[in-house]
Amino acid sequence: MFKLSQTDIDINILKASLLDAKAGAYVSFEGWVRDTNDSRHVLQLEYQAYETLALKEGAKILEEAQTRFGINGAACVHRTGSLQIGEIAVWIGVTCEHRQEAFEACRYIIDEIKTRLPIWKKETYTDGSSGWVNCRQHAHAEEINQEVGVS
Amino acid sequence: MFKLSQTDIDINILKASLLDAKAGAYVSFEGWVRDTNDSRHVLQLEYQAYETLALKEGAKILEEAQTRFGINGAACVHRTGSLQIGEIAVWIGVTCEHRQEAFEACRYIIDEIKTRLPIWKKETYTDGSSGWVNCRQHAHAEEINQEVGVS
Amino acid sequence: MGLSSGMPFTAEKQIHVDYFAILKEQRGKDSEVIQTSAATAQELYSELKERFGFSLAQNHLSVAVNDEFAKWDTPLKENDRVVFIPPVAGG
Amino acid sequence: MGLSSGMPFTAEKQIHVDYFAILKEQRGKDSEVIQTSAATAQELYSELKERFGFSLAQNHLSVAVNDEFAKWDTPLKENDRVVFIPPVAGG
Repeated sequence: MFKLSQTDIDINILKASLLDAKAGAYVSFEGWVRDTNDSRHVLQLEYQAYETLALKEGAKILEEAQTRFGINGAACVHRTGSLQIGEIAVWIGVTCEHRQEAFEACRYIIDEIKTRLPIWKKETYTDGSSGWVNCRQHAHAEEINQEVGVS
Repeated sequence: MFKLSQTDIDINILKASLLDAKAGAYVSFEGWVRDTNDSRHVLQLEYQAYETLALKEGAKILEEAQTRFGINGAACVHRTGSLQIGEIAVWIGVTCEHRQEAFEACRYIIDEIKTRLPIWKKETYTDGSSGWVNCRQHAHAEEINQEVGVS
Repeated sequence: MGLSSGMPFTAEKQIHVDYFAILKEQRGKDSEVIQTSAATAQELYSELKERFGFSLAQNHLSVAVNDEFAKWDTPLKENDRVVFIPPVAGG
Repeated sequence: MGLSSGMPFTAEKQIHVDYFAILKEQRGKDSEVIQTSAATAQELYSELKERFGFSLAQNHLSVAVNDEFAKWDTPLKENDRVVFIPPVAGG
């Protein structure tokens, strides 16, 4: 079960959906909004998602984890909209008979979420500036290229 | 913070103790009581701890994780007494700036807990039999050795 | 017969484009319908980058056509929905 | 002076032993005080295994003396607290 949520993630409900008397291990990951990123002081952030594709891709990542690691269950919710410091940006829960596969699957899911899910993060800093994470340095690299005449 | 608990583990309170605006990743492990172990149907189980040493050893494991992986925080609670299917036998929570170290530290802690903590598990099966896990096969191996005359 | 069956001389077509993140900011809107003769997603991005001054080079983007990840040389059809995907930052 | 300062000819001493798990079951109690001349933890386990019919071989156990993991050849002193640790099964 992969979901996007505009509001606070309620972990107890999500976790209840994974309860399973055959599962001996439950591994969970949460991404928390930190007050600092790359030494800049973060005030708040905003996630924007390409929802239709994000839902498809998220479900696909969970299926891949299921197939690769033979886990019992997996679920993931990613927040969208405006988030404050300390809020949960993403929650993942994995159940399995044994712990090794549960750890590996949970890690696989967050790694893939981070590289494949069409979701973007805009950070607003305490100095009033803001920017889309990962978009700036690329844009900047290109500006530099243009300045030195690289096409 | 390492604890033993005779009663249900309240995760929300434990997790609250780890909240940290500098932490971007929270990884958690729970060991759940399964209805089956080694193809035998489990009815319930009992954990017995050598408390003084278990508390020392548990705290030591958490300190080791802190030193090795540079995590922000770690906590663990292990149940003692009688547990039913689906109950949480052990809970571990780890926070860190980044996720890789959080996963590795969490896995380190549960691996060490399983091999070093002086805690024993007695399973009672649906057929009415029961036994201390890991003690039987050793005892049995020795009986066999005695039968064939190995000292 | 080829000419009468919907293959005009100009391959001018209507494409729905959705914008996200920095592209949305740079375009100042989140979607629009573009009349274009671009044959592929790649050609369409070149055209729009030029027209709207997008900062990101194509090699930093992915593209989705009709809500599936697609190759840049995917031929575009009338009424396709195209989304250019800036470097993601989920999690 | 050596003789009068608490070093008897027989090294008979009093040791507190706590039992857990299968040892507790096989002994039928969770602790007791043992009078023994065993010089080390290893000698004490041999003695008790023989006396109470413990099933576990010493090489499957660990031992703690005064609530710290200890080596089997640790010399035992009067009033030491010894715990033999069967294979653990936490988590």
